[in-house]
Amino acid sequence: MKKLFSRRGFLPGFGMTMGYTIIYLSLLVLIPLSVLFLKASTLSWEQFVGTILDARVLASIRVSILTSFFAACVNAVFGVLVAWVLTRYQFPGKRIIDGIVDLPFALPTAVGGIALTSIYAENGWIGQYLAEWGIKVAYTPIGIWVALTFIGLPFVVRTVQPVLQDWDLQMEEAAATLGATRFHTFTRVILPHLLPAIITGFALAFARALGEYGSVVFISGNMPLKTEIVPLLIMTKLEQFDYAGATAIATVMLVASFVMLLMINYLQWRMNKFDAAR
Amino acid sequence: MKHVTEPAYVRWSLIAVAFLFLGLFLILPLIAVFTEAFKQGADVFFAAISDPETLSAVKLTLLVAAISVPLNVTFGVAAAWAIAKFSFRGKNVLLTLIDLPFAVSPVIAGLIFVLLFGSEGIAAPLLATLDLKIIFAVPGIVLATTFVTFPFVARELIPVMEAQGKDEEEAAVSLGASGWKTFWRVTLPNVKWGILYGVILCNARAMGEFGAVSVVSGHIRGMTNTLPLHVEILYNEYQFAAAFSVATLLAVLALVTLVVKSVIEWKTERQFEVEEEYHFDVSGERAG
Amino acid sequence: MSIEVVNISKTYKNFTALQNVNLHIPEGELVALLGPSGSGKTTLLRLIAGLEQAQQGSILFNGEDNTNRDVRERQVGFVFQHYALFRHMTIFDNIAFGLTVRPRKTRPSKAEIREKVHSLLRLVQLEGLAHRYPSQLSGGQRQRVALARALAVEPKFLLLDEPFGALDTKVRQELRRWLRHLHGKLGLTILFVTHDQEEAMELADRVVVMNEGRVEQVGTPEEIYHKPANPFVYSFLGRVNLFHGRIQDGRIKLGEAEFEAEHAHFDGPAVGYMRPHDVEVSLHPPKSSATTAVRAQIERITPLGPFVRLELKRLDTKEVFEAEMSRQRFLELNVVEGGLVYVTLHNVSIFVENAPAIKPTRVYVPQQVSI
Amino acid sequence: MSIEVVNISKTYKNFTALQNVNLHIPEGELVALLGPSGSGKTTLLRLIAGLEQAQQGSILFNGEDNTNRDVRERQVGFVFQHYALFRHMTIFDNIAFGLTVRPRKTRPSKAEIREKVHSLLRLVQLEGLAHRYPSQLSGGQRQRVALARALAVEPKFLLLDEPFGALDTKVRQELRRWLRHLHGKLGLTILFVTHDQEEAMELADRVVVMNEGRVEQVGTPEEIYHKPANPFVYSFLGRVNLFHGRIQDGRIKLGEAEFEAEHAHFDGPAVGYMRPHDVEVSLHPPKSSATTAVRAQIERITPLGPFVRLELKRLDTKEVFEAEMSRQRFLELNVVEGGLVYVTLHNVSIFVENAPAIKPTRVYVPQQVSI
Amino acid sequence: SAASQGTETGGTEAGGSAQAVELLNVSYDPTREFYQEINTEFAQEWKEKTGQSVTVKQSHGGSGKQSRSVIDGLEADVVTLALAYDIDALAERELIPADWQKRLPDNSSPYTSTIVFLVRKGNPKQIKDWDDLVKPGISVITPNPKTSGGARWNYLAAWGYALKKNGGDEAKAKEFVAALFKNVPVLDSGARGSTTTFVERGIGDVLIAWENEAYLAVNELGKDKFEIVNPSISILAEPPVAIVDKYVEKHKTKEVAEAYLQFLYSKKGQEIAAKNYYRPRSEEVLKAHTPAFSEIELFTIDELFGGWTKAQQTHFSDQGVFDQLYQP
Ligand SMILES: Nc1ncnc2c1ncn2[C@@H]1O[C@H](COP(=O)(O)OP(=O)(O)OP(=O)(O)O)[C@@H](O)[C@H]1O
Ligand SMILES: Nc1ncnc2c1ncn2[C@@H]1O[C@H](COP(=O)(O)OP(=O)(O)OP(=O)(O)O)[C@@H](O)[C@H]1O
Ligand SMILES: [Mg+2]
Ligand SMILES: [Mg+2]
Repeated sequence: MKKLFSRRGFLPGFGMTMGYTIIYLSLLVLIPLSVLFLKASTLSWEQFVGTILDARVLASIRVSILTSFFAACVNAVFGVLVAWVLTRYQFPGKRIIDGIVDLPFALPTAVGGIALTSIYAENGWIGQYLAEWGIKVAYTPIGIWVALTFIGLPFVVRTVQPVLQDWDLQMEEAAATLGATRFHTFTRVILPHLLPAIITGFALAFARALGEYGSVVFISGNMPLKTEIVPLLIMTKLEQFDYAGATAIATVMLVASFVMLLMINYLQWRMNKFDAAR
Repeated sequence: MKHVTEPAYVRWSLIAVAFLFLGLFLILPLIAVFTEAFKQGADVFFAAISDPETLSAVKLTLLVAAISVPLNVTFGVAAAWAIAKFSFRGKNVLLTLIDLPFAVSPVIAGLIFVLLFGSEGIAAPLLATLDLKIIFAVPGIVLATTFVTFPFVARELIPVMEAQGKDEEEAAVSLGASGWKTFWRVTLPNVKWGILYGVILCNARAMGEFGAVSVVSGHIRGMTNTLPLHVEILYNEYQFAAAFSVATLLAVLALVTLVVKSVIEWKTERQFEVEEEYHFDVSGERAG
Repeated sequence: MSIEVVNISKTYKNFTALQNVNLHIPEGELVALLGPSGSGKTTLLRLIAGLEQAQQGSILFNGEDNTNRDVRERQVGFVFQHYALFRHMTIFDNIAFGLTVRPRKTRPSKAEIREKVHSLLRLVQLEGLAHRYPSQLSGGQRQRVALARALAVEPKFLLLDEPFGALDTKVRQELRRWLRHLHGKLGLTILFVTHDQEEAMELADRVVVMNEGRVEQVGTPEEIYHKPANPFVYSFLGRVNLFHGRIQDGRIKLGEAEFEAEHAHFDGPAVGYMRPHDVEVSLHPPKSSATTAVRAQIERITPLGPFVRLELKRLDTKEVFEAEMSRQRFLELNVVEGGLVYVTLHNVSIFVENAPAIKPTRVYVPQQVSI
Repeated sequence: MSIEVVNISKTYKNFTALQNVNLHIPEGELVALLGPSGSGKTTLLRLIAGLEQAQQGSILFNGEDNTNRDVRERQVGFVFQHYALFRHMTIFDNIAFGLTVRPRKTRPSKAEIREKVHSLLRLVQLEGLAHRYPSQLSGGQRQRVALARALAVEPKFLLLDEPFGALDTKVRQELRRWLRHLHGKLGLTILFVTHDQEEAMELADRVVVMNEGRVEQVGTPEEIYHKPANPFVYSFLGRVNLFHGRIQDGRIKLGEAEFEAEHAHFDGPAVGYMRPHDVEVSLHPPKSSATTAVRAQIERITPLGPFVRLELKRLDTKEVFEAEMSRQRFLELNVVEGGLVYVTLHNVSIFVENAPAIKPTRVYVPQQVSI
Repeated sequence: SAASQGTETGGTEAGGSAQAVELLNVSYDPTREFYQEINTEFAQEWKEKTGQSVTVKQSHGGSGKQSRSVIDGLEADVVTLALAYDIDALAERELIPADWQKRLPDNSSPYTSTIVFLVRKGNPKQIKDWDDLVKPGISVITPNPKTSGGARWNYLAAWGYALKKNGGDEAKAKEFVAALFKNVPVLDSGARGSTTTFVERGIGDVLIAWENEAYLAVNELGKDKFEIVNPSISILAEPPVAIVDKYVEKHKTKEVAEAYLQFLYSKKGQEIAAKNYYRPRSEEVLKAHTPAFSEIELFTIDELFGGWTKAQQTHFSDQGVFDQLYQP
């Protein structure tokens, strides 16, 4: 053992920290999550497929994925914008804005959901004006999208911000001396560099949005086949003491999220490896 | 620096768009929470937040955060050390596994602990013989909270430690420092802001977590109700103003962490500025 | 294209990086900007490129005022110290960048761009590497890519910020030679920054010495080395020995050594500057003018390949100084450490201090007396 | 303390960084490890310090095997290339670190530590700066703090990785001088890495030249410069001219120039290596041995302060080469670019290629023939 | 937890002793104020009777979720839930005997409630009875029966009404309920969500709600904004109570737990129920509060649906009647 690790470098503590990491991870995440699979496996294959392929489940998966995807997209765009504005520009209230970005983490999601509903409902602060234009937000998929955008924003901002802070301004200067406009510089030079961070932020926001329940149920209207999200269906199954069915759906979503995260981490790693190559 | 920035009108429009977006998605909800809280006047507000059950919920919330945040900090630091300072196979999978709790629906996060420790759960016989209670008690709440806040510190620290490199550690060891001393006296001071930032995010989420905790808490008033659960119960009792009043406590908490973070950043920035100033001094000195 | 820098000043917050700088760079010249770290070299380069705005003064290209023109319109090729290559683009894309971002009207066709990039790759001798990424190149190769990228847009002149700063001595020598050839071939006006005096002297037609935001001297390498305008230039351009003494009754006294002083019509302290290779070491007292010779002890002998350096200590003033001689001469002398020798001081430059209250290096007046 | 490196090999994944390295460093010597980037200098230093584990071979300190001993027990002072100062500690705390982390039993008292640190600060001439942070120091000052920090633990020997790599030429010269004095004063064994041959020659008692993970030659600066073991060492240590020719009938032919070859008892291609300062330039054909002289045209004249470099082109082989001479000699010659001169080749070293299948730079055999 | 503390402090010598005892009452939303009063009164009475002090801890949440918690190990001494179905689930897991409902009078439901309508002040849409709810253009707010216990009552009340009106024609009933749900624009996951939607968001013309919750809503949210409309026919909602045998045995609190539930049937208990807008079982108490509880023709779930388990099976299971008729 000692020999094996000593080759990794002279720094002490690899065995201990790695061991601790693995044990802690196993106890807190892996073992509990494996129970999920165990429970789902009490269903026969037909039952499992039946549960997943039920029209309402499929519809809710569609709603969940679409709204989460659009929310993550919007977050990717505006998250970058916010991170950009926060790192590049000076303006009054910058610190407050910077801090408020973390709000969705701190506020219980249900409170967030209710607050958003009160703003975007037809008689809400903003909803009333939107209603005049015939736009309904609350109790439609748009409402779900609003809630998911709310909870996902910090992920993108907080992953992009440090990368922007470390960004070497000389690249932009180089582009300028070569005659590139600001637009070209941004799209062709800066954006490709930010892309890995944006993708990570996007993935985290997307994964989180898929699982979000508390804030969505208040604003979605929960109409089956229309505005019902996957976590709500899981709750419905639980209400009916159908643990196996609930875990079946949860398992599918979890595996999907895991694969996506893994792909993104791998992508990231590939890019970094590229960079490190001599 | 004209070439690396946009014309003022672009700059200000971007700022305006950012403000608009944040206003619609973050600031307005925050204002809404406060408005709702004070809808029935300050009396109701103060009565709600000084209610004994609120106070006990505050206590429990702080307790849970006080346990799970240090747990995750310890883990985050250990994981960051192993991942950032060494190279080994399967780093990606490990990183993804650390990210995994972000992808798990909070409801499911609670459920898995019920499936594990509930009376029909896998560990039930063991718990029965030991006469241990995990779910519907504080340990369950701590577990669920720790689960959902699991990645924050590690996620924050790993890039910081990676950027830091191993130079200073090598120097310390070559000067005769032991592993522990190197860690305490060299590594830790260098990543302290990273840790603090991770702690702030982790703490915010730990205090605000609702879904997972709701499943494992049992909602026993004055005993296993955290602040977010208390908000829910008040809400379910048609005490909307009181519910939002308690919610403002959490929002204020977020704002406090904001202040803490700002102070920290301001301090680091100042340190940085000092460095810059000295940089000038040095060049002056040398030329002189 | 010629460049004219007129009375430029640049201040960062409360720090003056450049102060009333005037500079003329004639068309087709290869000019080196030499100075210690923090002397404002990069700042001046950036001002010329339009990457920075001056508080005062103007910059003319071919006599035309360019001060307020945008970077993009100046058609300046800029090579950054750390290359600033686009990491996510291949070498090909890096070089092609400047062409592909042109507005559609003036943008060359894809085939033309390819043609151009490949000819540039040939020029910088990196033909096989078009599809690599910057991280897969060595430092010297990156440097050449940065150059090719700057050349792709056919700039009117080229600015290089410490182009060889981060490279090995060997690679550096190679690239220097290559840059000189390139200059000869393309006939561009080139202004490059360095803090290595040998590099400046080897490469440049003309050297600009800067210090603390000011231009101390402009001239050919010869002029700069042999007729330094002030003590700063003198000591920045090579090893130097300092002797402290006085001017008295029209004569300069540096310890036991004494010289006639032509322009020194006053009495006061003076400092003599002298290059180590101008120190003549002999075993016997020189016959001619005994007043310029002193006795010294050899403290250390350092053979440095083609030449040998002696560290000597004057017996009269105890000042320590260096002498350099060819290996051949050293072998002839046949001296050992600790031995005593006679030293004749040639080519001493005397600078007279006349405003002692201010920082000493800056207050010497170029009242140079060649002896 | 003496260091003995015995047959060390080190491989990273599939890349061999060191290959059968053997090295002996006697007590009290100041040794330079010289080599191009990537030649394994840092790797060797880290192996000696115990910061890395070798796959094969052993390291002896004073004849005692240290290979598997922990870094902490080796009592090696290591100065890192980028100093690796503790950013969050003051200079004082940085220097005191090694003492304060000692186990309680062997830890000096606070007063003793303070005393020690201050004496070290005096040694490195940074007395006033004890309470600054590393970020508030200049590069040269940081370097000295790193040294003081390493010295605080009273190491048995000192390892320095490119100690002056990132500094200005001027600051570098100063620190070199200072390091030599320090070495004289403390009598430590010092091993330092550099890729600057001038630095190695100026500072070291003994130079180790490395290339591609191998030791190419070990010797005094004199030996290394004047008796290079192979073409790599020859060309790494200074400017060099290459002439391609043949050995035939016991004579060496480099174009029109011909020499007697003593040890060359075979026929085949050969390469002549020659330092620019060994090229003798004259306006008239030399009288003595006309066979070693060739005609050449002056392509470029570069005055470099104390000496002048000429770029010449042989009329017979069209090979381009350099000659260096003192400024005085140059003025005597009174030549201009484009002029024709006679060139006598002195001190040509001939290396004979005898295993053409392998990489050419590495297959020359040290079959050196001084002429 | 509360329960295990109960074991330690009061469990050893159940009853008779001066040792303090703790009970955990797992209830549904929003019974807090009601049980708070019960708890104080009961504790006082128990103290007088036995000299033992008793503290009752409360847990509130959705009825189904609470039942699940108990099944998963929330050690409730007594459960006071919204539906018999949720307690049946406990029986199924053998936490209590199958005949639990027979152990206490009135189907183990010490108080009842019914389903009423909450409309906006002045009843602008003139909603009087169930028939008005299926009219086109009327917007009805009710939660999702799949996630909310209360919503199932609403659903069954509507179904029962249609059945009665059409002489037991199931098809007609199905049509009626389907028509009703066509008028539902928002299907909140719980009763409170629906109330918020109706009250705060101003969505819908009528909210179908439990009588007691309707009163709560009106009292808490604005007497001047809403009024309650009683339909002609409605369902008798019977929120059941039971002791959880497994846990009272474990905690040795059976005696006090039984007494606690009995207390709900006492005059005092009934009074408190009435005060909190639950219909008391006691005729006497009911009469005293009659203006509040107007006469409605009530049917029970057993009459029309054959009990909760059956109703749940037919109507609310996956692919059940609700899933069939609800086609948004
Ligand atoms: N953006 C800035 N803000 C404040 N001061 C600056 C800025 N840029 C440069 N300076 C200061 O201006 C002075 C001149 O800087 P400049 O970069 O031109 O020096 P330099 O001669 O290029 O030095 P080096 O050889 O180290 O690159 C320095 O003292 C530097 O600290
Ligand atoms: N951790 C590592 N993993 C893989 N390869 C490595 C590692 N460290 C060094 N190398 C490789 O080993 C070779 C020798 O590296 P080393 O750092 O010893 O060179 P060096 O002589 O110090 O060069 P430089 O002058 O650039 O510092 C290089 O090719 C380098 O890429
Ligand atoms: Mg610079
Ligand atoms: Mg190295």
